[in-house]
Amino acid sequence: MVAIIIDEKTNVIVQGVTGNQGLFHTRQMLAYGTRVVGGVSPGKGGREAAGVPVYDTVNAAVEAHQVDASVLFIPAPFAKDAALEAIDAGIKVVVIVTEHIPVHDELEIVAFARRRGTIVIGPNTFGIVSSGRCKIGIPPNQFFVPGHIGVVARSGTLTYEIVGNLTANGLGQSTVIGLGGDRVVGLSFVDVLEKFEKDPETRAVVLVGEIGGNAEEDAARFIKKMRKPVVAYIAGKSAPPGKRMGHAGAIIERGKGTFEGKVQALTAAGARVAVLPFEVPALIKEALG
Amino acid sequence: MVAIIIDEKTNVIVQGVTGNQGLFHTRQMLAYGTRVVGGVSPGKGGREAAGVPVYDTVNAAVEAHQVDASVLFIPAPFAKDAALEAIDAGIKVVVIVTEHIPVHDELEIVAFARRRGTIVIGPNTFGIVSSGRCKIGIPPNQFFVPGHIGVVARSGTLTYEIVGNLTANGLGQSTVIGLGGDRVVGLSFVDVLEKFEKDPETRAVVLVGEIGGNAEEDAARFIKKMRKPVVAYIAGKSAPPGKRMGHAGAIIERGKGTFEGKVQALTAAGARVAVLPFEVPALIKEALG
Amino acid sequence: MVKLFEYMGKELFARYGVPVPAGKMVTGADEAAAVAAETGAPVVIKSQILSGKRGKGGGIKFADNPAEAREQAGGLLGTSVQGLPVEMLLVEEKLQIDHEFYLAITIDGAAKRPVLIASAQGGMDIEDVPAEYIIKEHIDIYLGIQPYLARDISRRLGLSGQLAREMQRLLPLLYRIFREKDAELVEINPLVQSGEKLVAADAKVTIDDDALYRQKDLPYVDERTPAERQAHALGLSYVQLDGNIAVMANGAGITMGTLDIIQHYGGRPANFLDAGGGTGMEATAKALEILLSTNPRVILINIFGGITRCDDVAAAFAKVKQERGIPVPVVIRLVGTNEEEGVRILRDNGIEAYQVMHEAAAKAVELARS
Amino acid sequence: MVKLFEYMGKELFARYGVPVPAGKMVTGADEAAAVAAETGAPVVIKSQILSGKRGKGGGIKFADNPAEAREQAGGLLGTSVQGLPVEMLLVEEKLQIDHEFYLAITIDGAAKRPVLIASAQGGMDIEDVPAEYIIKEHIDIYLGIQPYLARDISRRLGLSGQLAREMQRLLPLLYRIFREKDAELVEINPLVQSGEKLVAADAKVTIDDDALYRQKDLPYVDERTPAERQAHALGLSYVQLDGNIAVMANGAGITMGTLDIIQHYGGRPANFLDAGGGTGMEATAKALEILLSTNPRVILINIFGGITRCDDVAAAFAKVKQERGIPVPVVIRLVGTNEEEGVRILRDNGIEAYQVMHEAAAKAVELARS
Repeated sequence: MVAIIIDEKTNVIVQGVTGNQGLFHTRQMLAYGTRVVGGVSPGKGGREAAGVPVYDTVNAAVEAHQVDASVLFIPAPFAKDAALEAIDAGIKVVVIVTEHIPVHDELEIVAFARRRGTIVIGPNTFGIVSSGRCKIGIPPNQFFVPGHIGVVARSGTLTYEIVGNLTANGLGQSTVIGLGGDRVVGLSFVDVLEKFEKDPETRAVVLVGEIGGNAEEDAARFIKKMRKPVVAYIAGKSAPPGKRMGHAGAIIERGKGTFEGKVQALTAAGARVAVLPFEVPALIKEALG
Repeated sequence: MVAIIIDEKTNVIVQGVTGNQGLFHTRQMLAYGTRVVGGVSPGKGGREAAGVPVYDTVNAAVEAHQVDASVLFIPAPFAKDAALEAIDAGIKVVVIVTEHIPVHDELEIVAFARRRGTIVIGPNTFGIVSSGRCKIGIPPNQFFVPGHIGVVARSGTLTYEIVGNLTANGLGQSTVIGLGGDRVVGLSFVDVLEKFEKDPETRAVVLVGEIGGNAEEDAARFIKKMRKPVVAYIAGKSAPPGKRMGHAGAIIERGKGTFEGKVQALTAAGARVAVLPFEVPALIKEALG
Repeated sequence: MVKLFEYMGKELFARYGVPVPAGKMVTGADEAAAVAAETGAPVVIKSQILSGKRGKGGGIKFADNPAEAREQAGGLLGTSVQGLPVEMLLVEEKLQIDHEFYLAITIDGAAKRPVLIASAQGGMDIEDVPAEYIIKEHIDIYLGIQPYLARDISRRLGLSGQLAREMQRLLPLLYRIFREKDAELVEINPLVQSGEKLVAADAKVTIDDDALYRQKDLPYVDERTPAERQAHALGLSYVQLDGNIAVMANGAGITMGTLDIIQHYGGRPANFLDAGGGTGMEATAKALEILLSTNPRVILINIFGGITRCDDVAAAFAKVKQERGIPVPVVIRLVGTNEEEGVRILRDNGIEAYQVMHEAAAKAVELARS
Repeated sequence: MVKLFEYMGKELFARYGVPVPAGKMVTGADEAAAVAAETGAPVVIKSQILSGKRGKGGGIKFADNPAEAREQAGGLLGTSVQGLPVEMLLVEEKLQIDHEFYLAITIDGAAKRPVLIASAQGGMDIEDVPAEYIIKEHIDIYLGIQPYLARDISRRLGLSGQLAREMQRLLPLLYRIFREKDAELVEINPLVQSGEKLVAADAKVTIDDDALYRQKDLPYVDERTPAERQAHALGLSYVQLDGNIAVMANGAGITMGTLDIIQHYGGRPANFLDAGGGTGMEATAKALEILLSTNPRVILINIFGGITRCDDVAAAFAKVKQERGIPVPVVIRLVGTNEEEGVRILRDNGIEAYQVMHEAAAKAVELARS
């Protein structure tokens, strides 16, 4: 594999494939070129959905196919069970698109994934795109083109915005990963930065962060040691303290997780910080010389 | 380390050090030369017992000393908590002498040890002796002398009997390990046989088994691949079916776990099987040529 | 995240066997006197508001007898403490305070684990306690707080004897509340040592709002404005702000980014409204109505279609415009999934969509000024 | 390991919500008729004995009406089935049987995990079901049986629709019983499909006797002989056998080994008595009394001192001999901790201890013959 986490050989199943979202995005993923080999929908095994076979359980799908990754379009109250099912079936990459999963359920998902050595992307993520090879999740297909910029983000649409800007400026992407907007998610910035730093395909990294928590500050400590350049954009400069800005994690509490603190940490670590999203491509070009 | 699991540099703490058994065996271990660096007894921190400092919790002991192993002399109802405590404190070898621990508690102990990469010896074991270097557990000191025979057993006193016979016949031991007599214990025969096979000090292995379960049959499959000779003795030839002979595991159920089945499996795997315990030394000498 | 008033938290504690002072919530001065007579004076009278600095703000009073309790309660009710109206009081026995501890369980997002925070320096804001006096212990979710961990925490808090046993009983209860009630925070500050007993003198509990569907029996305080409440019922994230440019975007990050750009260009956003990843026509239409209900100068819609389809958003906009009219200027930026169809629908309704986010924002700021 | 009678197991099932046939345990024929009248005929009348082959042994009867139930119950009570006395009957509704499943949860000692065993070929001994029809699934003790696992088991059993949902409800309940009751085995065979329902037509539950101290409310059957019971109360392991050489040793393995050697030399052991690892004086004395109570020809004591100290055993022996006399020959082998002192005490009491185990055993066999 030359890419990180997934590539063009990754076999994917869709949990919740017969729901509206599942069906729509299975078609979109297939259109992007993702190898979707099957779907899971309890009680609907034996049918077809979006042209792929449907199974009653993940185990049934795994008995029939080599499965490398699963993506969940499962309502929040049932998402924990579906995630545990995928992890227990031995699938090594689990992408959880679902939002509003109770945080205690997320603790259980992440704990089980850690025990089994499973990579969990999300919850509350747009997913992961290995540009031109494989898309697992929900981003619109047209903006992602192959290239050498790695993108890691906490938020979804904002990332499409930035990726669209990159693409419009001739900067294709190696891999684009959404960590997820919740307080407890499977991957951290550092986990992904480590992979980008080692990935021969990636020449520079864009980090899309936001206020709240200390994920960006943790990332800054790692960026200090990185050889590849990092450009960051942090959303939420204008957010008032004590208010949760959409994402469960996006809240400034007791003076922690502020925009200023994050920008300062990233700048001190040698990252270039964009003030507005559309400035990112220019900073990347500057960084790459 | 030239020995397996423990050696003369192993620092040991005793959980339940202020009880009768704890105190007696701490003295015995110290007399054998074991580096007992402390003991644990909730509510009795700050005292001394058998000349070693007593701590309230395992964490307190670990803060004060490098601790490599712990041995539990803790009543059965509290043994699970004490074992989890030792494992959670990062101690890498936990010897549980206690018998009559509920089997569901044993499931929890073993599951946690597996997650943390901890070696659990027992429950319901005499412990482990690295002859002439370190004794953790309860065997009488005088029978264990350094040498090149590895001994692994399910039962305690029977092992002393056999080790005594070995010593009397000029065959010292490298390491002697009691797996424990319960149905669920931390180590299997195979775990220990693997270590003996790799241990440069060990030239031949004695396996002391008994009726019930299929641990000896599993061992036989591994013995087939071993280069070092194995001599086995199986207790319980005369036991009637359906009766639990002392050990929770020692019961012949529905024609499984019989003496004959085990002897057959071991013989077919190339092990020499002694009919009576005192025949073991002669078979070892024969095997070593 | 929803919060519980102190009295709600204490009722929860009591159900789990965590000791709390004898007392009762009251809404009237006579009732306060009755509780004081019942529990026995002296009592403490605490304003039930969601603020950490009630004492300094004059929201906590003491009374030596029922008559005094009536007087103090009457003086508090109907007033405002830290800017919050006092409508309820907790009247409870005044504890003998021999020492104050701090205890909390919350979620450490970076470690992805629950974390127990304890200190023998309780009674003040934990942020003000020096780090060396704070015990932080991550909890293994598969084990919870086992007896051995409770013993070790007691030891590190310097407890022994009966107090240690009390602490060892209390810690697993606190963790059970945290887990069983989907709490984001369970905090006791101070946990008062009163003779040989430990008593929760305060209770701060916050609950994960994503788990409220399975915590139906739990009372909590709804701090949201009517518009926020309405938005939440529609599955939208809405935060009211004090500007005049109403904003709707799809995705928390891009919504924040849109507000940031408005501010960057000198404008003032009226709200944060994340229409979510997969918003359909109906929710989009309702979101528009919420925006209109706050009487903004301009509406800025910023859609980068992923799950959300541009044609759905455009159709919803057209429907609202046709059905009820939209009396303020609207700037729409629309790209992504089904973009062409969306742009066409808007054009049919007399609106030219923007392609570039900051151009749309700049336009909205300009319109708000004019 | 202690066992529950079928009716006890079914009462347990019912408390957890596992469906069982309507019925009741009775000890008299009239009572059986009354239950038949109450549940409605036809009924099945099942002898409550701890044997798996009750049907073949004639221990299960059917009755079409209360009078017949009285007659059949009368015919069973007081008889013996598979060598076991029939003192209790379970009278319950006769189920419509559309299919029979097998379900069990037990402990896999080699895997060190609970294991769920299920089969669509129920109704017969699971040992007789071909391996390809048996589902074995190890349970992660931190997860238990989650809904997804129950769904997958249902699928592998070929179930769908309402029956699948019933199975998915049942499996986690069975696991809860297994864990909460410290069970070594929870078995339903057959689990009967009766229309759209699944009903436990039998119940086999065994409990870990090491956990009985925390399962005080659980009824169970005490299969032990009086001597076994007495030994257990003293913390000794005792199994009665049918020979004439009473044996006491310290440690399960060495006790088995001692019996093996006796048999090897042509003798017949009267019992298995493991005096345990750390037996003190008092327990040793009591153990001797238990041995004497079975009137053996010879007593063989084989002590290899570890935790057990030779001087304690010798002193206990001396005490019993002095206080009540020992009317049969005793052969003692004594080595290990405090051996010298033990040998001295025995010598003072006129007994020369053996050093070698098989020599002592040979002597005991010789004495038993003479």
